[in-house]
Amino acid sequence: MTDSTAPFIRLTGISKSFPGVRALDDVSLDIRAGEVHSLTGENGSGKSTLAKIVNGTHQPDAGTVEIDGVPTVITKPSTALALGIVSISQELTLAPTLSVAENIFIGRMPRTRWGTVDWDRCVREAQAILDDLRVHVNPRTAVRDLSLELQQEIEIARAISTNARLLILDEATSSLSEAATDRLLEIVEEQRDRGVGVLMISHRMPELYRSCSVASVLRDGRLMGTVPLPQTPEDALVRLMVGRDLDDYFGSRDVTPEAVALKVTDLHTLDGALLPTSFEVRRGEILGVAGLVGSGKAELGMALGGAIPSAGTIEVGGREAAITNPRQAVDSGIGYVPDDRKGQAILPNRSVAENFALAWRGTLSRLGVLRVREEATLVRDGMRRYGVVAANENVRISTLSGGNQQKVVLGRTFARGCTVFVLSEPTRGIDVGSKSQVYALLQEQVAAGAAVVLISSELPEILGLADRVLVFHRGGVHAEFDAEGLDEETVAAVAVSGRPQTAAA
Amino acid sequence: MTLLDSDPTLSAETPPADAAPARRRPRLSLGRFTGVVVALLAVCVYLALTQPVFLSWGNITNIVASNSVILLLALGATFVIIGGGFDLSSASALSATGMVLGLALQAGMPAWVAIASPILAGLVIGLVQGVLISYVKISMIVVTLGFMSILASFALIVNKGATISVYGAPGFDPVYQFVNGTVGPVPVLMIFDAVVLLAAAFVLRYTAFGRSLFAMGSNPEAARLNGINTAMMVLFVFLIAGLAAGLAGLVSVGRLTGAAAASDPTLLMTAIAAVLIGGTAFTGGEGGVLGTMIGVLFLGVIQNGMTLSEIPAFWQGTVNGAILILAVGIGVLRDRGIRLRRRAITTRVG
Amino acid sequence: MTLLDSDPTLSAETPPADAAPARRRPRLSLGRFTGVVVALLAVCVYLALTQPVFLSWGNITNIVASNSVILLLALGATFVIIGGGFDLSSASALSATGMVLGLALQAGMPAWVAIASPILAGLVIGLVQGVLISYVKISMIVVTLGFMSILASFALIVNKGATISVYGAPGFDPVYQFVNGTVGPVPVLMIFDAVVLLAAAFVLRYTAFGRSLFAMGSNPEAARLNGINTAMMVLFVFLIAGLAAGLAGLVSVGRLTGAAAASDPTLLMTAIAAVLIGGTAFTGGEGGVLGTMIGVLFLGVIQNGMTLSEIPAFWQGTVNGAILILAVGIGVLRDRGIRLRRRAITTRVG
Amino acid sequence: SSPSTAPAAPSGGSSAASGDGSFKAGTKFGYAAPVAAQPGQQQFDTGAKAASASVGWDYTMYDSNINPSTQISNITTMIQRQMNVIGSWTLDPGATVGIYKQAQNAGIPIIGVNSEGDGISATLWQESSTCAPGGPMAQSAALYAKAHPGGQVITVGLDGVPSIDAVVKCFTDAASAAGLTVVSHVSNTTDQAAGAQKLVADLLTRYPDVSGVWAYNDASALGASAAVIAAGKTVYDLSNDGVVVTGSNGDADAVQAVREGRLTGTWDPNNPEAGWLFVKLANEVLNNAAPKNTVLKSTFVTKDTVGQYVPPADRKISFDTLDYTTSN
Ligand SMILES: Nc1ncnc2c1ncn2[C@@H]1O[C@H](COP(=O)(O)OP(=O)(O)OP(=O)(O)O)[C@@H](O)[C@H]1O
Ligand SMILES: Nc1ncnc2c1ncn2[C@@H]1O[C@H](COP(=O)(O)OP(=O)(O)OP(=O)(O)O)[C@@H](O)[C@H]1O
Ligand SMILES: [Mg+2]
Ligand SMILES: [Mg+2]
Repeated sequence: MTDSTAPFIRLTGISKSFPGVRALDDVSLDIRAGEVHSLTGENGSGKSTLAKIVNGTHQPDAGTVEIDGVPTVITKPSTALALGIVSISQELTLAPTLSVAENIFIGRMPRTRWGTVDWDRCVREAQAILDDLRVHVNPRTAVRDLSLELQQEIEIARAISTNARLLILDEATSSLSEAATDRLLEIVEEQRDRGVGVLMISHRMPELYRSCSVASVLRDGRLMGTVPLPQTPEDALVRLMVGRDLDDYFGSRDVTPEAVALKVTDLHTLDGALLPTSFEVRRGEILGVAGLVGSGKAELGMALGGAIPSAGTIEVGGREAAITNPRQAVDSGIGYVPDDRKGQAILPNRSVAENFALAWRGTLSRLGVLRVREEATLVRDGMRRYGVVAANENVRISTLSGGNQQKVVLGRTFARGCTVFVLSEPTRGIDVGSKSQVYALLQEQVAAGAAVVLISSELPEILGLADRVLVFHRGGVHAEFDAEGLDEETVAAVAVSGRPQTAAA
Repeated sequence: MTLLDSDPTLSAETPPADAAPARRRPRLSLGRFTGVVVALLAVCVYLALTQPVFLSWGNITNIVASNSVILLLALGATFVIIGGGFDLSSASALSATGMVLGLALQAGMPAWVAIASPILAGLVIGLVQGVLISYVKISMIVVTLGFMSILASFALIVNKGATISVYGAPGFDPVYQFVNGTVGPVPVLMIFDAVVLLAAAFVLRYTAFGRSLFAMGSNPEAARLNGINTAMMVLFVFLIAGLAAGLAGLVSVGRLTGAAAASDPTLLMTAIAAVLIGGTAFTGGEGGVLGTMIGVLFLGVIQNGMTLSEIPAFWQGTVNGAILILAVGIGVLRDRGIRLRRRAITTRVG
Repeated sequence: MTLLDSDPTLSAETPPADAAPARRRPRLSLGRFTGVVVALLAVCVYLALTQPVFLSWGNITNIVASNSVILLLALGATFVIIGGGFDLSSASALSATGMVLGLALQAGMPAWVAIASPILAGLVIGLVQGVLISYVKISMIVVTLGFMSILASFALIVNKGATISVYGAPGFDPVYQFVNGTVGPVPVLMIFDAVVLLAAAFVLRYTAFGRSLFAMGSNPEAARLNGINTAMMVLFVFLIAGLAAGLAGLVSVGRLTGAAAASDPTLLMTAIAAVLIGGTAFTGGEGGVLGTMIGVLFLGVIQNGMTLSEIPAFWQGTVNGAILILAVGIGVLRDRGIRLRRRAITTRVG
Repeated sequence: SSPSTAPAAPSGGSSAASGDGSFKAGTKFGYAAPVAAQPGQQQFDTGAKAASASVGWDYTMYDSNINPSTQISNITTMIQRQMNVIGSWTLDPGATVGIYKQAQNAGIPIIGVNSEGDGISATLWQESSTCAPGGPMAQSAALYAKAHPGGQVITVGLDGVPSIDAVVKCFTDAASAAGLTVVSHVSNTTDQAAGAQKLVADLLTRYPDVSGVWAYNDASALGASAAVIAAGKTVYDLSNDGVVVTGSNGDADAVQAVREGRLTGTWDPNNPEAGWLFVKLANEVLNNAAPKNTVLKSTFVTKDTVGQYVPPADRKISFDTLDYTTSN
């Protein structure tokens, strides 16, 4: 096994600027073989940029990269791959029209003796890798037909099926539920024990403390320090990241839930992904929805948001809303934040301002003519309020860091002032400091009388915010809990087995 | 000028200095048009020097008049392409609406009915295509390809392939005056073009519809989830394309003093080329009518210059293509097809 | 049959039951071709019943021969479009390579030099375009649009716009035999078409290049990140398109017994239409040559049927467009322009 | 011999001959038209159809839609259908040699319409596409010279099309001989009125003093006329001092324009008559009695003669009313 003290890769004095932004400023970092190195920091602090410099996507403006002690210029991704640097990027990079099997082997399809593509082996080996990961998906399915969670698992399958020496996971767990995250971390540890170096970027503290032995913290593109884990206490790490203490993380609200804002009766989809589901949410109440990947919780959100056709009745504020398309959801006062930011939420080649204003077209126009001045003011307010870090409001949203994009998406929905918010993985990719801010804003909406359906794979978030929790399993609700005194194990047990712990025991 | 630029975010001036500590390449405020505009200016300067007549008012109005039909079709295409779509039927729609005007004039309709007829015909064409795409849910390519055939065929059928001569028709004079008349030294058509351009720019930039169009072109699913009725939007877009074709039909008949059953086979391509040269990308969600106007002018000026310079017909394609590749290509235009984004290769320190 | 289907994983029959518990609509194995194939069969049955000559071997070989040039161009376009690109220059490249062959024959070159010349010319054309796009980094639209002009112009210039008649040229006989000869009752050209089709299908399905092409068309960023040299890929794609144009030039000259300086203006559109009708989407990353072949046949059979049925010229466009919209449109083809995607969860984790 | 009883064999063209020069009923006659969508071609077709019907022939037109490759396909189809005689308006003489040879091998004679060359047994010419001294182009040139002696003329052609190039050259030579100066030549690559209008509009800014624009067809002439009028000039109508603009084809809208003074003249090639003569010539070929060249008279329609103009549909035509000359 490799000597664990010699760094596999050594970055020295790396700087990188984009128009209007200094993304990295004199960052130096070592990643050793057989070590899981965590890279953390606020949204836009330069984590992904650093990862992209290592994997050949970006060239540094200054600084050197040494691999095994040899100065190396990684000019393109194929160079990085040849060096054994494999990355899972924050934004999914799958070929949507191709099959799962082929995506796993992009650029390195198995060959037959005659040098032709060996389809049998491709499918067989893909199946084996998927089985290993315990992902039950047909390798022949087109990737575009998969949910975001499954797509993320395909990326992971691809990354770990290569013989990596350095594995870069840029928020690879952000679209995964706890169970899937667990499996991923097991695999990461397995790889680590085989001598693979891992650079893990994540906003989820428990993961860092579970698997990483060292954490480097970035703030505004500068390295704030590299500290050992798990020795460094969480609050110290957070302080390093955000420069202050986070008290009252989830926030609180002081309202008594009043009239029923959302009443759902026998809501289901025709394909069976969501079985008939009924529940109520009152004004001033947050309903948490937990469940594994594919348990139907995402479909619940989509059905409420009008993104997919459904049957059953939905009442908003006492009035029945026939939601057959998203427009009706919007009109009846439901604000839906989908879980797939890139695919369903942002307008990649439009500006931050326009992405913000997307939700306001109706209110900000008279006779179809926009009030642009007012819009500009509101956008600037919104960016400040939701802590969006960008050179200015006119840059393309695709140049923003993932977390900042998410803040735009959340911000524009909150700003609409809906009766009901249906939030699917709302804090995906948002840093701890900003999360706390988002929670405060969410609490504010609820305090003002909104009802929230919070669909999340992060149990702490659900337990910290929700009043009640629905747990989905195989398309239907298998348990409803009062959040008071609820613990993660209880919820997880239902999510996995469909039965409460006591019955299982 | 700023009003015409429908995409302020992309042509934005350099950001405040404090935000750009490491900015290297200062950008001209022309933004994505720099290449075309520089090329256009170069061609203009060359022509002004070699062909004294080039800068005469008569030649300038001539260029504008000659390219109005293309401008109208290109504006229609700009809307469709920004919305993420593609319309193959526009040149045929021009022939069809022209023939409708021809028939109306031949039948002795009063001028206002005649003038309304191609516009109405264009709207109907757009409506039918929009409904087939949005509500019957037939592929846009198939519908517009089918209508390309059907409308061209319609234009041939109605007068057995012959041009309808409308010069002597009672209702023709207002049409003629509209297309060939002047207000002082300024052609009516030039004013009309300017008004249409401004209106199109206004719609794209300052209306909810325009916003929704960019949104739909950029990410149809995100647009839909935010309550934009994308089916309706597509219908509207095709109404606009139909309206543009109808107006183009009107101008074309007025200019030729006749409704031609067959249209210039290069028209569709020229209109689409102008849109693309103007920086509106096939991938949707970006671009604008200022770019399209520049694209139309670019092609129109080169054509005019080649005729004035009496470049032999066989060589014109070479000159045209070479100018396009050399001048525009090396400029700012970015590819939308297979995009190989350029990573700045900057010198490293230490 | 399976070999020709270049995208096996997507046309797979319904997946194992456990993977899709609630799948409702069973799919025909024709997959994305169902609409076109049904329409094609319907047209064939109609023609067979009404025009006895339609099913004669002579007519069938005539259809194949008449559409070989389009097939070759469409195959080239299939590669480009699958890779996420767009080539506007192919029809002009056909003229140019044809003229090169014409010049070679006129100059009395031996047959093998003559035959190699259009193919080489096509490769050079592809190489230059590929380099300009991949390495000089000029927009693909601009380059292929520019070459559309330049190559058409080149074809006109070399023989002053006139066709080069090669019938009597010493080296022409092998070319003529290749295009017009038969092996038993089977035209050589038919065999050639079949071989080219199989080769193209093989490349797309069974070579690393083919799969990388799909990956690049589907998501260029993903392809790049996974080590695919996209710049090189684009170059290769244009070499293939150039090769296709060169072969098309050869066939065209052999058929016309002359190198025509101007090409049919509808050729480019027809080739692209065939590709799209065949289910290869503009957005890239899907499609295949089986579909393209079906698309070419579809258009070719309708054309042939209209001639046999003596449908008046003016009405042909209407018939053509209507068949396209009615038969194909309502079929399986999905639009790629403004796509309203639906996402579904096809499986769950236990 | 009794050829009609042996239909299965690819019957030789001459086998349909009756031997005595009369028409043999049931003869299969195919015509490879260049582009059926043009009014002139329809009139030609109507004439040929009427003539065929009058003698009991089975006549079919195949449209090439200006595509040489389609023309070849169509002739292939005609050979398969065992036509007795094939007529062809060759789109591209460089491109048809091979297929004409195939027809010859199948024993089917080819009649050229305004086209000659390898494989063509006899040709029907419309006078306006020929170049004889004192012919139509010389007459046109004379008109331009008479209106503005020594004037400047622009020619509009479609470069690269041999038949059109020949006519352009014919006019250009005649114009020079008549003391005119051809200041510029443009190629209307679109072949449509709109294209010609643009080109002529551009040239008029450069040559504001031109006295005439000559165009190879009516669409281009009408485009030129629109450009002349839009430039604030008048068109010569035999009595004013306007710009001379002439075309060729005798299209209805061109004749209308002559009436309205927007066009100085157009050469009417007498298409329906040509259709009749076409059938007559085909029969002569089948009887081995055809001259090499048959030239049908064309009519110059100007303000003076437009009064006598009879629209094609109203003309009474028979084999005996045709006005033509022959040569070998
Ligand atoms: N291609 C680009 N063009 C312009 N600016 C960019 C580009 N990529 C990143 N940036 C900017 O660089 C900064 C760092 O971004 P980066 O994506 O590295 O942040 P991050 O730490 O990964 O954040 P997150 O936690 O939200 O993913 C941000 O301000 C971002 O806007
Ligand atoms: N809006 C939706 N809501 C719920 N389930 C859906 C939705 N759309 C598709 N599905 C399910 O997803 C799966 C794939 O559906 P899709 O409509 O894409 O058909 P397909 O089998 O891929 O065929 P094709 O795309 O060729 O028409 C099916 O099981 C379908 O029931
Ligand atoms: Mg990031
Ligand atoms: Mg599907």
